[in-house]
Amino acid sequence: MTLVYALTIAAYMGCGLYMMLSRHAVRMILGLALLTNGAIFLIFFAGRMGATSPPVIPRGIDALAADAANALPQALALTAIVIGFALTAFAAVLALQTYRALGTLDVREMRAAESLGAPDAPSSGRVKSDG
Amino acid sequence: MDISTVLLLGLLGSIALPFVATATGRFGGWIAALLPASLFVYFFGLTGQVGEAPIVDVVPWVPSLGIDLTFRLDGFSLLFALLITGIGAMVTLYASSYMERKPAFQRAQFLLYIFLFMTAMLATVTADNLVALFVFWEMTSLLSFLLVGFHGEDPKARRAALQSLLVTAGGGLALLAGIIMIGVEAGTFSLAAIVADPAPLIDSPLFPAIVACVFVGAFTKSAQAPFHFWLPNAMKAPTPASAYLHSATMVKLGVYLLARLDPVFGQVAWVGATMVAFGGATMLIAAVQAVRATEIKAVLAFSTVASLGTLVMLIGLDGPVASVAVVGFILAHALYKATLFFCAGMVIHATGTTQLNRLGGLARHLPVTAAATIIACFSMAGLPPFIGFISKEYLFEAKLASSFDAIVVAIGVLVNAVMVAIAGVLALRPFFGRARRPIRLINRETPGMTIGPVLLAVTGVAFGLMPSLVAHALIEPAAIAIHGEAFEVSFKLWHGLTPMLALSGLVVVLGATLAWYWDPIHVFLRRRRAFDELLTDRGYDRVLDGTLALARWSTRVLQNGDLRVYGAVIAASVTGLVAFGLLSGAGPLLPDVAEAPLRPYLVVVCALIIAGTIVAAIVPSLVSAIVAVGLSGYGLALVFLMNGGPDLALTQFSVETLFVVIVTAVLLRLPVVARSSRTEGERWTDGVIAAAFAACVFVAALWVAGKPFNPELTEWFAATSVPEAFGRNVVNVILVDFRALDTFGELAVVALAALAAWVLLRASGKTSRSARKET
Amino acid sequence: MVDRVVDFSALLVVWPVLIPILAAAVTACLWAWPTAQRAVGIASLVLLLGASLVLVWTVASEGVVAKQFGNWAAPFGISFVADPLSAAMVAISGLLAFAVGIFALADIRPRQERAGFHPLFLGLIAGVNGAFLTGDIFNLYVWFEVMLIATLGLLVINRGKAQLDGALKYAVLNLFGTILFLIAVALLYGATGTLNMAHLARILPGMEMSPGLTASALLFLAAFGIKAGVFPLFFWLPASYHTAPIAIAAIFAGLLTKVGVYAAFRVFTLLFEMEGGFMREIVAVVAALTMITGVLGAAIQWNVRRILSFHIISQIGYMLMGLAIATPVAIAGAVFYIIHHIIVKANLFLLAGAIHRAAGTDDLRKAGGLLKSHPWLAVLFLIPALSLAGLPPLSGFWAKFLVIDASLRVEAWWLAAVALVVGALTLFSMSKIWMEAFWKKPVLVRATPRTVPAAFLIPIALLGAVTLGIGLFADPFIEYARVATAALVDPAQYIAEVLPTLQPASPTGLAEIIENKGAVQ
Amino acid sequence: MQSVVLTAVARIFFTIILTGSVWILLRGHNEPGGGFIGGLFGAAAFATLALALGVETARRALLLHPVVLMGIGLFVAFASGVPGLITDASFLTHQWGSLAGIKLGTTIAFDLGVYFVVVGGVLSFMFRLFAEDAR
Repeated sequence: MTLVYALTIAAYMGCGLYMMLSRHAVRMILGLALLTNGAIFLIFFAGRMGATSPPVIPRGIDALAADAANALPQALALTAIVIGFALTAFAAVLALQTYRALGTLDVREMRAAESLGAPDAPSSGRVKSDG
Repeated sequence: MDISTVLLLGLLGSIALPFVATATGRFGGWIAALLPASLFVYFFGLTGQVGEAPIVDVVPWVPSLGIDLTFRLDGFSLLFALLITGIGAMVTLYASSYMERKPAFQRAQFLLYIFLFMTAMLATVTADNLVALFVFWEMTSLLSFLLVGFHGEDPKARRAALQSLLVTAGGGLALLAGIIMIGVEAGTFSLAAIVADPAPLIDSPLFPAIVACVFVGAFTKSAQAPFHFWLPNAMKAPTPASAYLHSATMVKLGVYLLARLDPVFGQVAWVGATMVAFGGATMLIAAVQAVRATEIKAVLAFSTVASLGTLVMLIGLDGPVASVAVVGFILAHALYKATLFFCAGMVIHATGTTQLNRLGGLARHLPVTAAATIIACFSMAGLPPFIGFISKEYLFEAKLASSFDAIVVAIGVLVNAVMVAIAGVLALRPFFGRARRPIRLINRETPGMTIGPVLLAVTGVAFGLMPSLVAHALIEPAAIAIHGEAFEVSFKLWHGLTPMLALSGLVVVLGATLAWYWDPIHVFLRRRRAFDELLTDRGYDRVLDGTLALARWSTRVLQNGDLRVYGAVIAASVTGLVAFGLLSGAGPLLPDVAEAPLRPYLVVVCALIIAGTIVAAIVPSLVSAIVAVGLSGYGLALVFLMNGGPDLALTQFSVETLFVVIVTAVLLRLPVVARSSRTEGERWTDGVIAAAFAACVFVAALWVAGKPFNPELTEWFAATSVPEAFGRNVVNVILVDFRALDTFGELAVVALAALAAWVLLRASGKTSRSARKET
Repeated sequence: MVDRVVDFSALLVVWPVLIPILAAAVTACLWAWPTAQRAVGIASLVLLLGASLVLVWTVASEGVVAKQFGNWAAPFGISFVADPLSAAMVAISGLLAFAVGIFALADIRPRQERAGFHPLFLGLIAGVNGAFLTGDIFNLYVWFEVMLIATLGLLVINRGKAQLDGALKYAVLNLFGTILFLIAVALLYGATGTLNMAHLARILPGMEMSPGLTASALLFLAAFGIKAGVFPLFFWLPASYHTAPIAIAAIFAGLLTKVGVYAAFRVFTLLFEMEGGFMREIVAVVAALTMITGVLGAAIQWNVRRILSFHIISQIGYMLMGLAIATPVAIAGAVFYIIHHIIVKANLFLLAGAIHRAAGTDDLRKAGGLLKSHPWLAVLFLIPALSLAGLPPLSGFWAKFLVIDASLRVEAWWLAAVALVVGALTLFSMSKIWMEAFWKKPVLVRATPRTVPAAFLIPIALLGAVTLGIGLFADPFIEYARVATAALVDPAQYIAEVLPTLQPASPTGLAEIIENKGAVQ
Repeated sequence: MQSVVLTAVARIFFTIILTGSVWILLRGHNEPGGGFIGGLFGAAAFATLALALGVETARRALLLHPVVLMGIGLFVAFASGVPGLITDASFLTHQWGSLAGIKLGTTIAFDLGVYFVVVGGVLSFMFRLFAEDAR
């Protein structure tokens, strides 16, 4: 099963990165969402998979059964899911506003920031003088 | 008073006095001149004491790096200190008249720079610790920058200022490297200690590097070839500043440092030879350029460069006479060159003309200036009975006495002949020559502007006639200080009939001839454009332009504005790094994974996830891509659910839903058609990067899973959850108790993200007022 | 549970995070009252500055302070640790937040306040301080994300075209960076089973560097590299920093990249070693290229803020030099460099704001004449500008002196040469700003010269005074950097404060643990 | 357009989902659930209301501005850690006591903070996006 999980993680990573490298803002964000999912899966995977019973202690017992799933990676993954969601959702909204402001979703056409004070033709502030 | 206290007082005075002085009106200049004058008196009072032993004043500064503010006043430092403060006083007086009509703010600013420079300069020549010396050294470079660009509205002034800063401060950085290496090798930064025990430096394998770095620092500061070009350009500074910084004091700092280190460097033959070579080259270049120059200040500047070259050459020569020659020449040069600059400034101030060939007949209008100029020119030409004559005699004696060939003497004769010619032209032409056009006088001589040149010129005569005034008090301690050991110094006017006298005679004859044929030679050389290519700052321009072209190129390539390229470069670099790390390790690429039995449902779910991601990546429609992403997310929730993570599954499921809802809501407001944004080639590139990245994560994940797990934390949480944290859902207990801070941070992320989105999606300011009110 | 010793002094370490985050919550509650938000913000910044200074003083006099959240013993709960380095970082960020907070009084307009400036700004400070203080690698990830989202929110606060454009680039590339971070954490957790950095420091030396751990280390390096803006991962920085309002850009410029550098120093001294393999060579080459590309990028720009943005990159290279050389001298130099640079770079951004206010433009081609109209601004500009270029006796000189000294001592000639040449080019950029904005005749002629408000000048002067102070009285700062380095190089005290009960693990420690308890697979 | 039936149905759904969300919140410490998932359900309740009856109605039902709700949530979570500061000198050390035989702790306050922040956060996105539709 380990190989299958690892392959799934790899698929998340590869496809996510491939999408992130697109020039379309929404695709980029979808790619980031996939990458986040892959990373979350990796956390879960790193805590070792295999157990099937949830880490909930039944009443009357004080400690978790030995065959219960590892709780810590679940807590970490849960935190990461929420954080990842918050950021990707914001990024989606950001893409929307960017489209409204710049009229495009193609990052090649987004030049508003980097054209500020951009260098121009030869300009060392030099004055030609002889002697 | 300690030297450090005096310097501190000097600093405070430098900051306060300019503003006081400019506020007091007419006599401001005289008040301001009190500062350098009183410093001069202070140092003058130490003359006798220094003749016996150096005065040392130790102030701790950065002991952890072995850096202190030790001030050590020996004969050589004292000579400089007297020149700095003495000429400083003249400059102050002179500048106050020179800039009389300028606004008070500008006058105060100028005096501030001059005083700060003076203080920094004093500190430089008295500092014993090389790092401290460097600190003040760079300050002088900076103040030179501010003074050269004093008329910063003029683009040429800005260019000259930048050039002087880049060359001198940039060279200073090389010097810093040299100093650090000296510190590493010698174990100390103290000049006195290094000179006392030069063995560790000379034997060090780093010695050539140290010499090279110090040379770059000294040569840039003292305008030696190939860095000589900045000094003539620096003449954009107001004339008082030129007189002070760019002839009498600052540019001699390189010479000062070389002389200071001569007891170390002098022990290795090639070091001296290098100095002679560079000094000689500088002398020749400067001589040619001086004849080619048209502006009066440029002529002076080139003659200064030639003098600096002479000094460097003298330091490179061996023997004690060279030390005397260095000291004598520094003194003589400072006296006559400052005078000449003052007079040149007077001429420019009076006529508004800077071109030498337009001037003439000024002796009537500026009699005092003319007299001072003539005296200074005699000294410069090396005619008796002026101090210049004595120093030149020593100069030739040093050259003859040294182990170098006749070529050194030949260069000396030639360059000195040019100096004689320049002296002749400068003394005669503006004052007694015939002006091409009538000259209108804008300003007249004022006491403030004439007292300086007259005093300096008279001093030169006095020292020439009575060398005993300075021979024992000043010259001898200074020469001994740089020679490293005591010797008998005879500094007198008449040496008898010696070879040096014959050479002096030859020089005068040659110089007179040159002066006679000045115009034709000047025009001839001026027309040779090749000199412009070789001897001016074209090289500097090329380096600067080349650097900027490189900068434009590299920035255009790297910071090209295309986010895909940014992402691709970053992803490729990261992937390459990780792949290199994984491949360079010994052992197999993939671990042996203890395979758990396959669970059919999960295999199907995983296959669905993989399919979903691939579809998302390749499908052209954005809507389909969102659906595919969402489905793969649900698949992940199922994987969690079937592996004992109900909380996680629930969260993943609801978050994925929410994400899809939000992205869909966003997409409803966007054009649905998304044409392909990548070329075929780019897609292949991205595919390869993505696949490589995925492979790296795959391999790393398998390696992690293939090793035994450390269950310490997990077991502790399982055992502690109920007894100590009173919760049965261990995941929730971890979230709200054991690792509550993570959740707390997560809350902050959610809150800030939502807040930012709330603000980002507010109605645009252009719509109705009600929309703005609704925040 | 371990006995609960009531030790309030250890709480010092949590205040630098709790104060701003509480203030962020309160300012969010006061959503409709920007004035009240402003009061809360300034009050909290004053408190924060005080708390940070007390912390650094305590650490300097008593050594490492550590605190477990919820009193759950390490490595199970989350630790906050202030060693000399993190305490210094917190103190500097406290100072900077205070100065920028004052500056913001005049720079941030009511419209931006209503757009959530205060909660976002305070959240950012909380994230930065959390990243400095946390002793838990996953918690570090959380604080990185707090920083990231607060940064994004602040970037788009005006919703200008350039800002949205810059923010999108920033968001995509930095999100990728934090995902890399998350992957690295996951791999590290899978290999070691723990997240506490002190615990990791004890476990990792006994483990062989399996490919999983190697990948984790390299991914950390990459993630922090993106955050720090090193070559060739820096693209997001010049694309975005110059677009934000000045107060915001100043805090970004001062703190954000340095968090990446700090994290790299923390992880690569405490967890992984720079020795062995190719790590040092790679970092050295990256450092050199970072210095060069950054300074070249700056050389041709005309927008003051963009020039300064590129200089952030080039200065990061100097700090990386310390990590590449990795001798104690070098690390001390880098630590000093970080402290110096935070103050100077933020101050330069504030000055860019003042220049903008005075000259009416950010474009150097249009500015001019400020020396005559604003002489004090000129003096205040020269201090950080020359310090950045490394001119003595300002703080930057000592910073450069230390790293160049370190590189010459290990005979890394080329690295020292690059550092020196880049210093000269930095001087070029700074003198360019000076010449164009202060010397040149003004291009845009105004009827009345614009005044720069006192709220601009006070923080600028404050930070300038600190720069000057560090320069003139460098010794205690260098000593402190050495103490901090000693604690980084030998983290015994760090580990002991976090894990007082656990004995140092034997080299086979983990293997024994695993053997005794058996794997849960 | 809004029929009485739709209004009534929407309000019923709203009440049910909201109550359910509180239940999920409260059981979280011992069973699957908790503040986060509860918060998502709570947000869904208001989202239902907003979809059916408009954003204005939903915002009125929420009583507070969503950002203020998040601020309060963050504040409540913070406040849940404060008793620990006083007694045990450590932030987020949860305190426990018994009330009428049921063990209660400050963890519930912390989870409540999570709940508020999630509701406020999700609704910030939702209200804005829905309100744009209305315009």
